Amino acid sequence: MQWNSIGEFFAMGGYGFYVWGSFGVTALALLIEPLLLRKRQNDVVTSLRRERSADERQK
Amino acid sequence: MSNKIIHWFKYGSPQSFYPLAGKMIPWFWALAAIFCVAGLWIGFFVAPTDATQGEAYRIIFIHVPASWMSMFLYIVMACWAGIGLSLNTRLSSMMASAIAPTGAMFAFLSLWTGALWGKPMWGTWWVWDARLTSELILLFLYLGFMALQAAIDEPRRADKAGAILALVGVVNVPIIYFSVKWWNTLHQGASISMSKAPTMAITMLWGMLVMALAFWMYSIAVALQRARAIMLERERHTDWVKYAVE
Amino acid sequence: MLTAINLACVRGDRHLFANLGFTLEPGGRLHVTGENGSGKTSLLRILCGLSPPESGQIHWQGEPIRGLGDEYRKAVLYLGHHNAIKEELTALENLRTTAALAGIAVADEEGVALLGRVGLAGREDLPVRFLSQGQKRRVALSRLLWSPAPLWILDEPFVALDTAAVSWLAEIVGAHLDRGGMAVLTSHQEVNIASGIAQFLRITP
Amino acid sequence: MLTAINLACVRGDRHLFANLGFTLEPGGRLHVTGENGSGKTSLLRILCGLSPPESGQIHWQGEPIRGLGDEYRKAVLYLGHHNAIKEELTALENLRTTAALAGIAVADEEGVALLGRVGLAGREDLPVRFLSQGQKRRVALSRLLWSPAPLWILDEPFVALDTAAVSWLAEIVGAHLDRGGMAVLTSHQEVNIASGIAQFLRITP
Amino acid sequence: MKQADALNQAGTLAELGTLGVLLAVARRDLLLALRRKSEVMTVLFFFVIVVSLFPLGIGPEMALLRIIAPGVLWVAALLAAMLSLNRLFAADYADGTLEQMVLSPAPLGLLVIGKILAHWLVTGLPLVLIAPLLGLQYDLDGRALGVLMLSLLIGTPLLSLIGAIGAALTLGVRGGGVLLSLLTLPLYIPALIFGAGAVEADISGLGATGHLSLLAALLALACFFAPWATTAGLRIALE
Amino acid sequence: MKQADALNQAGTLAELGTLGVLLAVARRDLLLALRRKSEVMTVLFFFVIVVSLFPLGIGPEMALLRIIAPGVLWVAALLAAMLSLNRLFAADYADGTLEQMVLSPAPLGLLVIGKILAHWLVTGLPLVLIAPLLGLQYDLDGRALGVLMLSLLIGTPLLSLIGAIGAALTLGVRGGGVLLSLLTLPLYIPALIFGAGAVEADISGLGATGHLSLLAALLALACFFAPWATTAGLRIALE
Ligand code: HEM
Ligand SMILES: Nc1ncnc2c1ncn2[C@@H]1O[C@H](COP(=O)(O)OP(=O)(O)OP(=O)(O)O)[C@@H](O)[C@H]1O
Ligand SMILES: Nc1ncnc2c1ncn2[C@@H]1O[C@H](COP(=O)(O)OP(=O)(O)OP(=O)(O)O)[C@@H](O)[C@H]1O
Ligand SMILES: [Mg+2]
Ligand SMILES: [Mg+2]
Repeated sequence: MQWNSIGEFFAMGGYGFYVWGSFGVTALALLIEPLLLRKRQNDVVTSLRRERSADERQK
Repeated sequence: MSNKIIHWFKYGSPQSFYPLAGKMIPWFWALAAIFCVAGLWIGFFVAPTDATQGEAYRIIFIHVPASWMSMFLYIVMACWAGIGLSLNTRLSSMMASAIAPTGAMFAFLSLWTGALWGKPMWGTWWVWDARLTSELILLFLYLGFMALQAAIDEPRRADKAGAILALVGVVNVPIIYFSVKWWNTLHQGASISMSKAPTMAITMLWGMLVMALAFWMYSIAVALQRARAIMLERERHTDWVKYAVE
Repeated sequence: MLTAINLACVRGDRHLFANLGFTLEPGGRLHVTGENGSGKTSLLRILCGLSPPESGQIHWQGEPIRGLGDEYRKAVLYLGHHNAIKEELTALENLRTTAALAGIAVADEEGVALLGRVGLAGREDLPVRFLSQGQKRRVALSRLLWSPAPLWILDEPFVALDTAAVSWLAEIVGAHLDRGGMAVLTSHQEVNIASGIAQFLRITP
Repeated sequence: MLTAINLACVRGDRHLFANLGFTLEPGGRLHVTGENGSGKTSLLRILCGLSPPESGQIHWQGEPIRGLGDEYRKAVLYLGHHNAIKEELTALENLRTTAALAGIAVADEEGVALLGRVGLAGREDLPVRFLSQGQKRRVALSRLLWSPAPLWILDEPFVALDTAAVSWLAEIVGAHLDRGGMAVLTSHQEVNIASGIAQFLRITP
Repeated sequence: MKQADALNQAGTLAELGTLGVLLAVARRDLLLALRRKSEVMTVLFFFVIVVSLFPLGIGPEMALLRIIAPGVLWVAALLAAMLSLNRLFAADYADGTLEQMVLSPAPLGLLVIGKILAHWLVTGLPLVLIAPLLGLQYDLDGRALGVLMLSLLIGTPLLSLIGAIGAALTLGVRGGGVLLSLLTLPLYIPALIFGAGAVEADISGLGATGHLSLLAALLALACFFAPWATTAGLRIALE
Repeated sequence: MKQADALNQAGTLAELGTLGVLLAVARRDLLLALRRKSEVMTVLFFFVIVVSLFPLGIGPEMALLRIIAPGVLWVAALLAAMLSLNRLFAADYADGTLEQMVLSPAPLGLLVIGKILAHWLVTGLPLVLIAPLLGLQYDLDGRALGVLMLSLLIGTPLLSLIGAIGAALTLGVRGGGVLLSLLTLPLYIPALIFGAGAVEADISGLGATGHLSLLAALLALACFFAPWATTAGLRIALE
């Protein structure tokens, strides 16, 4: 283990901006994509449910 | 034998694939998470500091896997699209459209992390190097595919048009790569070259491989999830969808 | 002989028709009727092979048209809502290139004579852009005069024509049927074709 | 009151008509007839002020339309061979923007109601490109339902409409005449408009 | 128009003011742009791709690229703006909407301004926003990027305004797409010279204010002049 | 087709061979291009203007201009070719001619080749012929001008062929003009690199044959592949 403190870990030997900029954006992208997908899925499902209950009311 | 064929066709239709995908997704998420933690651990705590690049080299643990994925996903996407075009199977085309955004995202991440790496190492965000340039063009090809599909309202047409574009792109990607490489070597002397990176320590290689696995599992999970949403949207008027959303 | 079996057509989320079938023998004409948007044009495009049906088959001389390719395309003449003429070219040039597309060479004098028969004498060398709506339609209809295709598929051919031209067209179609041709037609106007065995197919939602 | 005095029209080297004149009073309709290419469309465009006549004047409420500008444009509704609708927009969006062009705001529900009256209920939100030929014409005709213009100039309004829609349109025009409106029409089909004082103007070469 | 009001069948339909009409036209065009999904995106991508093509044609040396950067970026912006021009009125012309606009009681100039506004929002503004990113590829520094953005911010509305004149004049002239470029490109040259000049002046330390204020003066002139010329062009096209 | 012959009313009308149909299609497109007067001229002028814009954006130093000349000329040729693409099939699609082509008994691939041929004759060939004149503006010497012409002679048909794929795929996709550039420009890059590369290699004394033969290889590949993809694209567009 080459890190002596948390601060050193985040400083990344002076390259903190670049390293955390890379990892941060990657993490963000990999988090946002599934969230957007979840929303998309939920939107379809709710609209389908709404349609379905409308159908049933008509019958 | 015949049993197997029936089996295959059974999962080739959206209506049986939908629940199957639903069951598979959590497993791929779990695998992705495990590999990701392992990869990050190797990347930050096992791998030593690089002699010439200091800590900045740690970007490699996402940069290289992201680059690999962006290229790999394009081929997978084109395969699905080609199958969809020739066999006229809806599911294959849906998989192709489901992969594209994730592939584009990895291409973007490759560019982004590469740029953030280039600034401290080369002193500039960008150079017109063969690999960088062809990665940029790969991103354009992804975006072209997505824009074309988005611009066509009828899904069937969008699938086929996208498939042709993807296939043409697959023929072109190697041509583009080699042309750019040749162009660059003719122009540029020995100024900067990525292949001059230090011979990689074995731990580094492991870290990259594990992270690549994590990204791969992530891609499968996300692609399946997106494919499920696409199935519902496109087939919303069929009976199986009505039961599927119970 | 044209046979349609169990055709179904879906556009977007709308099922236009299903289980539609008919048989058209030489000398027969099929009038497709229905309200606006009932699916007449969609049916005609399916019959031509331009778009695939959702389900069902179309047979020409007993064989499925998917497999016939060329041979079927040689046998079909399709006239759609659009005139398929180029506004910048003259009527004569349009006629000649349309014929060339079907593999037929039309000499200048033959072309002039044909255009005279559709009532465009003296306007052969005017760019089509200057012609009136009905005159444009007549240029498109001139194809009926040289086409060797036995099966005519005509979508609203009478639109924009004046009464004289309407009865002229009815005669042309009649003569085609008399020669053993077939025709599939749509029209919201009354049509008086004397010859051929008429069938009517009403598309209802 | 619309008055045309001694109108003449020349297209290229062709004199379409000359010395053409008429007076249209409130409640009156003018049927312009003639063969294909006789000059009906040309006349209607001149009446709108879209193209200038070779010679002659057009007066609206006693004043020459050249000087009226705005005021005349407010009074005229022109429906040509083209539908003047955007294929990418939905029927509802087309309706609303056409109305906005005429300075009229149509709320969503009003728009839906109007489209329902032209027989497009349930298709309000489909891009017009997907509609059938007749349905597109209906979208264009929906302008007749909200326009406050007293003078309607309609070029072949019945084209592509099915029989139900043709008689619906005839009623609409009739109602407009009953309210004191005026209409100039062309049509190659028979038209049965019950109301208004009819005049017929045949353009002969 | 008493009579007209009497004939208003719907009766309750509200009337729009002048500004309302302008906004309605602009909104319709924006709607159209959004409907043809990815439309906004594609003008942008065109810009991006053209800018990226040059290094591929010229070679990757950064020193050289830095020198030609302002010129390339501005020429690309100009081409991107120009390419979107032929859609400004063509569709309206083809389907008869333009006839209706000319016949509409609202002043035609107003409708034209609405359309130009929408055109800029769809094609000009995105270019301004993405330009710095492309400047980075050519290794420009922060200050130069700022000047680049500013010059484009003043310059792109100018391009839309001038382009509208060309679009109106070439309307209905078949195959007018390229004729349009022929007409507008010469008119674009002052914008190009001052725009690219501003960035170059900044890079070479001369200060960009002179160029920028000339550009702004051109914009003011065009605002005044272009709608009038466009309107005239449209009327001629329809005659 | 016995029955069909029996139905030939005109009786005497001659039949055209396959090549005849191809030529008829090409001739029609050429005729159209000539009819829309100034069409050939305007593609040319576009090329000329883009090439002439650069010195305005970049500055007049001859040494600099000579270095960027091959790149600028090739990028301009590429843009000019691309701009004319959206007219390749769009008009035929809108007025129903394309439906008739698909329904024509002649193989669609043949008709497509005819159209591409006409497109090249109208947009590619003139560029090849005018290029030396523009090269002079950038102070290229005689040999380099020869290589430039040769590279364009091999390269422009390639541009037409690849572009046809994009044109077919974006057909009926409204607002497809810019989408078309998005699709085709990335595919054009190898042509650009080898084309501009040939001229640069010649200028720097390395010899252009390598680049030129690669360009020719690409052309051969495209001749084989592009008509197929275009045909498939057209069929999809009409479905
Ligand atoms: C925007 C900038 C960059 C882009 C688009 C980019 C793109 C790529 C791509 C596509 C690959 C995979 C290629 C292959 O496996 O054949 C790759 C690998 C790699 N990149 Fe980058 N890169 C960028 C910047 C950098 C920088 C600045 C460095 C380090 C100084 C770097 C170091 C590496 C290394 C070490 C590999 C893997 C080793 C190899 O396969 O040769 N990259 N990059
Ligand atoms: N994507 C879609 N979603 C829903 N409905 C659609 C879609 N595309 C087409 N339609 C509908 O399909 C029908 C197509 O009709 P078609 O053009 O075949 O009618 P038609 O019988 O020829 O009518 P007309 O007499 O007006 O020419 C229309 O009713 C149209 O509204
Ligand atoms: N440049 C020209 N040279 C000669 N004749 C011309 C020229 N431009 C137009 N014409 C003729 O002028 C006439 C214009 O007719 P118009 O469109 O007004 O006819 P219409 O009565 O509306 O016919 P339709 O019933 O077919 O709609 C046509 O006969 C056309 O051939
Ligand atoms: Mg129809
Ligand atoms: Mg007319």
